[in-house]
Amino acid sequence: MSTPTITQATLTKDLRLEWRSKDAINSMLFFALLVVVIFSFSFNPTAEESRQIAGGLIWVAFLFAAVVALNQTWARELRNQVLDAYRISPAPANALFLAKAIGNFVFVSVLEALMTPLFIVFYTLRALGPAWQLIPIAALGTWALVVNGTFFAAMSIRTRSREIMLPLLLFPISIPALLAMVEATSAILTGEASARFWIVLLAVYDLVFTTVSLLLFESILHAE
Amino acid sequence: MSTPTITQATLTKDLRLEWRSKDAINSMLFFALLVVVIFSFSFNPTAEESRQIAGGLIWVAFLFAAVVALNQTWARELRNQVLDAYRISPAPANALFLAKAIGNFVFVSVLEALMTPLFIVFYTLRALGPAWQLIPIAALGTWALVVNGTFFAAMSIRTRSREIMLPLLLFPISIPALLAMVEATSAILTGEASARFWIVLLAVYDLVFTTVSLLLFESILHAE
Amino acid sequence: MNPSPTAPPVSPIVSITNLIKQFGRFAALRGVSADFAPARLYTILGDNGAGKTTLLRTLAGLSSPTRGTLNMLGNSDPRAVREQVGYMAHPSLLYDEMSGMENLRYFARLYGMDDDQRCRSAIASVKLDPDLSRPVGQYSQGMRQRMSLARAVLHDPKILLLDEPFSNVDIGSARQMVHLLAEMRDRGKTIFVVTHQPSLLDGAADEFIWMESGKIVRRTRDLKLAEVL
Amino acid sequence: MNPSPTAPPVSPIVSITNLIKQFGRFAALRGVSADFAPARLYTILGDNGAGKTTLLRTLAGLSSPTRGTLNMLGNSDPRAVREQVGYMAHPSLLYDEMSGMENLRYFARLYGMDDDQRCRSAIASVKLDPDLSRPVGQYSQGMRQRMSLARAVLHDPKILLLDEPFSNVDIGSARQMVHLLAEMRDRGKTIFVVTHQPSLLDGAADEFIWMESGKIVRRTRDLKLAEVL
Amino acid sequence: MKRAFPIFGLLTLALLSFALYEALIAAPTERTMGDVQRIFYYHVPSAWTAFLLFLINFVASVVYLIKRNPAADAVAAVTAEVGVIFCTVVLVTGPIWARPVWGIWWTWDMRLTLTLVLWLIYVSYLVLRRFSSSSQTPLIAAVLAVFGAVDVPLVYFSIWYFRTQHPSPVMGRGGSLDPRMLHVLLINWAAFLCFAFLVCWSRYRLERLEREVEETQALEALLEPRGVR
Ligand code: HEM
Ligand SMILES: Nc1ncnc2c1ncn2[C@@H]1O[C@H](COP(=O)(O)OP(=O)(O)OP(=O)(O)O)[C@@H](O)[C@H]1O
Ligand SMILES: Nc1ncnc2c1ncn2[C@@H]1O[C@H](COP(=O)(O)OP(=O)(O)OP(=O)(O)O)[C@@H](O)[C@H]1O
Ligand SMILES: [Mg+2]
Ligand SMILES: [Mg+2]
Repeated sequence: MSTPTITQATLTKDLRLEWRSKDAINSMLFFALLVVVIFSFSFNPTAEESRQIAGGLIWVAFLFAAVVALNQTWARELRNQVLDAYRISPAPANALFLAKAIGNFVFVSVLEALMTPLFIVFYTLRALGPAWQLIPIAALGTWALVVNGTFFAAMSIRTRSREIMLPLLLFPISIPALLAMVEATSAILTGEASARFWIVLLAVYDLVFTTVSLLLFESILHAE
Repeated sequence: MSTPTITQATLTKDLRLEWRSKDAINSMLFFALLVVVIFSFSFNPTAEESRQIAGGLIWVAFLFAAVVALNQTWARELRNQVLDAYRISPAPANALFLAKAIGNFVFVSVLEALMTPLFIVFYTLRALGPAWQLIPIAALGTWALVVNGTFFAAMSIRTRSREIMLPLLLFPISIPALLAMVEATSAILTGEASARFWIVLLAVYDLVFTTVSLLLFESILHAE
Repeated sequence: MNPSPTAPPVSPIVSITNLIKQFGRFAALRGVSADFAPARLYTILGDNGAGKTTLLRTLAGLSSPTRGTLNMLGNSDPRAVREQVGYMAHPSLLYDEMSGMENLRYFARLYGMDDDQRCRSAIASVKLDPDLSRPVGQYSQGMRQRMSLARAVLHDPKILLLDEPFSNVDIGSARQMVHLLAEMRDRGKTIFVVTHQPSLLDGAADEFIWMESGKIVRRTRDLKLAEVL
Repeated sequence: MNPSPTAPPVSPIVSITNLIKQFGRFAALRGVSADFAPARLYTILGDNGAGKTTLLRTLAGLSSPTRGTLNMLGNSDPRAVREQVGYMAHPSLLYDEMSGMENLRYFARLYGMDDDQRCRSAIASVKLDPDLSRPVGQYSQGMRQRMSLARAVLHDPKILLLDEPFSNVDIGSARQMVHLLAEMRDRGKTIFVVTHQPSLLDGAADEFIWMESGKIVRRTRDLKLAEVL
Repeated sequence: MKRAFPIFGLLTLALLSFALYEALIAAPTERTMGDVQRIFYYHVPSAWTAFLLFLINFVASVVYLIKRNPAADAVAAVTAEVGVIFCTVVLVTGPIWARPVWGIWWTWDMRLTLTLVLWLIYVSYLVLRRFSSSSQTPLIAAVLAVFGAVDVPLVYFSIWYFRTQHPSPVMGRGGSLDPRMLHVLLINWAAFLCFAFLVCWSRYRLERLEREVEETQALEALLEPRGVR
């Protein structure tokens, strides 16, 4: 009943199920294409301009795709009230939270992996700064979105009109993270400034909110 | 049992459930505000290049709002298999489709109506072309998004791996609509070109796909 | 398939011939043939997985047979006679967020009816309070079950398909529901009840139909309790 | 609350004192007090809406009492003894998309167990086929019901809370399930069964507990059928 | 206690009017900006008051999470509401001031942005309170409050580093501020604090009263004979 084993069990279970019905992934891919295409129509930029806005572009797209995914996080547990089965079991609450968060992290990362090349192609992006830094930025940024998203999705289970609730809770809290991601990305794309400060900020953000979530999730899960 | 009455009954039912709490409208206003704020954080409104793509930005924002709405279209009907109750009733299938489509249309339109002024303020937008044309464009464009979205959502209700590919296959079809919306909007904002062609295109597009959806929905609904 | 000992002289209201329903490689119905006379109360019995629900869903037109034909009210397509069929399923087919009355009002509209009185009497007939404002999602299981029955009989159909209407319902109310059904039968309705508590219907039902692994194996006039217990 | 006529000499394994549960202004439990001796099979009866499910959920630690205290296994917080409690609810608490075996395997992990053998025997004990690859969502209602029971007994808990385990289950299997329960009771388990088919448990149950509008109104040794029918 | 409230109310009224006089008449006119600058005496105090209230909200929420006592929850709810109001005042007076002084309604200056984000966070807090179903509201709200409070410093740093190309337009603190202006500012702030406290107090009493009413109603519900199911 140690947290890691339960986490792993839950995670594999979720991933297997998602894989069987490629529902979520598909809708997200669909969505991703939509976003990229509509932007590529909205204007076709010179390499220079696109560098200016690409950071914001990419991350806004990711943010909203993430919301779509996060809204489905707990759907499966609510059907047949399976969540109750977890609540009466001695398994630690945090294991469930971690599993869900990691699961979402995987999804959104996959999505990002799908979208990024599209963006690069459509906007002929070329990073003038140290491109490799984009990877830690993406990882940290995604986790920032996902850890809070998962938690708030769990909270909005207990509220009316869930789907709209999640962004209402998530967006304000995520503003600093979003700023950091966008600024860091553009800093690297344009190569004008260093992204170090933003990366540190992201790391701190992740650290803080992961801790808070782990501290408080149990009370949320067992809230009647 | 005429289509209009059933449509109206279903629509009012859905709307009543959506708006049971007076707060719904406030929460949507807040959502709109958040979207705009997020955007202005991601695309520095004072920067020239983001002003240029405002047309695209607005439509992406609307798209996100639409996605949030479309994602919950059929959720309520699936719980307790209420959809079966509809399927065994003599009520015409298209009434259900129209009700759902109109419902989504209302939802998204309200959001758009709330967001537009905010965008105008934050990005200090000024239409150089005939601004009034933006209204038919928004209406037609929104319907284009919503009618296909509702239909796709209905298809993915009974997702078997075979059918789930359908939205992705049909996706390219919705490109002309997106193109039209964005081009028309920017045409009017910049005042450089006339949006007439695009408006006509949108109208035709809506006509075609509404018809097709109405023709095919029955078979979708009664698919086992 | 031995033909029913009570083959009705009157023309059957529902007649099934060699009905087969397959889910992938698994056959839930394996050649069901039977005629059912109008104005009767039929009780369908059988072990779990015998195919009772599948049969009812096929009659309701919710799932189409893989092979075989069925004829209801002289019509070969169940969907053509939807107004005349009422179906109660395992899930409630109700909106959890709405009160019982709101639910029925909506479903009444689907059948082109628009009078509250009817909804109220439907609810009352299953011994619930039409003015209970609590959303159905907060009902107790049995209350939900009854409301679901109310939904099925709302438009007062000729043929009634009930899938385990008595499960989770307390015995007192179950007996009342049986009386209700018997009386509807007397008013000329044809009723199919799937249940695992046949003793409740002893006396009330005209015929008991035993299913086993996708087939009808026996049809008897009265329930020899010995056979079930 | 009249104290149980069979007030056990042994120290009670579950004791409730003046339990009150409110949903907003509505009181589902209105002062329930009772002691329950270990190694007994208790049957809880009552009309729809009497508060049976609410009581069971409170014992399972799923809903916290508005007022009053309860003590299980000498512990005042049900959540502290979760390993020792098994709960079967109206909904299946199973993943529709997974096969029965996959479901149990996962839940076994939640209880820190990881042996297939146990899952297999649990499924077998409710007379289902462990190798049935069909997802639970495609089970028949009764099959789902049994799988849900298998889930509840999987970790072999000391206290077992079953909410209408026999509904939708065919009589034959129901009787087998009763035997299973009786035998578990003999192995020292304390079992609470909510049901609307008390006749099934006649003989097997040690005590029948009648609930009415949120109170326990009667506790009797044997089931005078007259009282229910 | 009962009498203290109106007395304090009168005092606040007096202080407010005095502050008004001080701000509009007594205070020296600012050289460059002219009379517009007087908005300063409402702008800044409300900002500080809002911050203070949000701080209290955070503390109260933590207390609730630890002690689970409803009073703390009430305090949290009230301070959030009033805080948002004062924050709105800042967000309104700001632009009104900005327009004539900077010629624009809004700029992404760090202080402005910080206020805006704060406002967003606590509005979402209020939205959550209204939307969550009653029994869990306090807990969930408290949790969100913690998240929001933890977020503030991060917001601060991010914005502090953000879009530095915009020079912070706010005139320097302390030194450059005419002592008479500071004097008036402080008087106003004192008045605002009293006012805020007054509002919070009454809202708090109202909150508590509502909960008491609910309690008693629930108790009555317990006594009255069981209503309809
Ligand atoms: C446009 C919206 C505005 C917002 C949201 C805003 C927000 C704030 C906030 C939150 C504070 C208190 C923070 C602190 O004292 O550290 C503040 C203080 C102050 N603001 Fe504004 N402000 C706005 C516009 C203006 C304008 C146009 C002026 C005048 C040019 C101005 C001048 C000041 C001054 C003098 C202070 C107090 C001195 C100080 O604390 O440094 N503000 N403002
Ligand atoms: N959608 C489906 N896909 C695959 N198999 C199915 C599906 N629906 C039912 N089955 C199978 O068909 C068989 C008959 O199912 P059915 O629900 O008709 O049984 P039943 O007689 O209603 O049993 P119960 O009394 O438990 O409700 C069962 O073995 C079930 O697993
Ligand atoms: N979440 C809830 N909110 C409001 N009322 C509720 C809630 N849950 C149950 N109730 C009410 O409490 C009462 C008791 O419910 P409960 O489910 O315990 O009855 P029960 O004895 O299980 O009935 P059944 O035999 O039909 O399952 C019912 O009137 C029900 O409407
Ligand atoms: Mg069945
Ligand atoms: Mg119950």
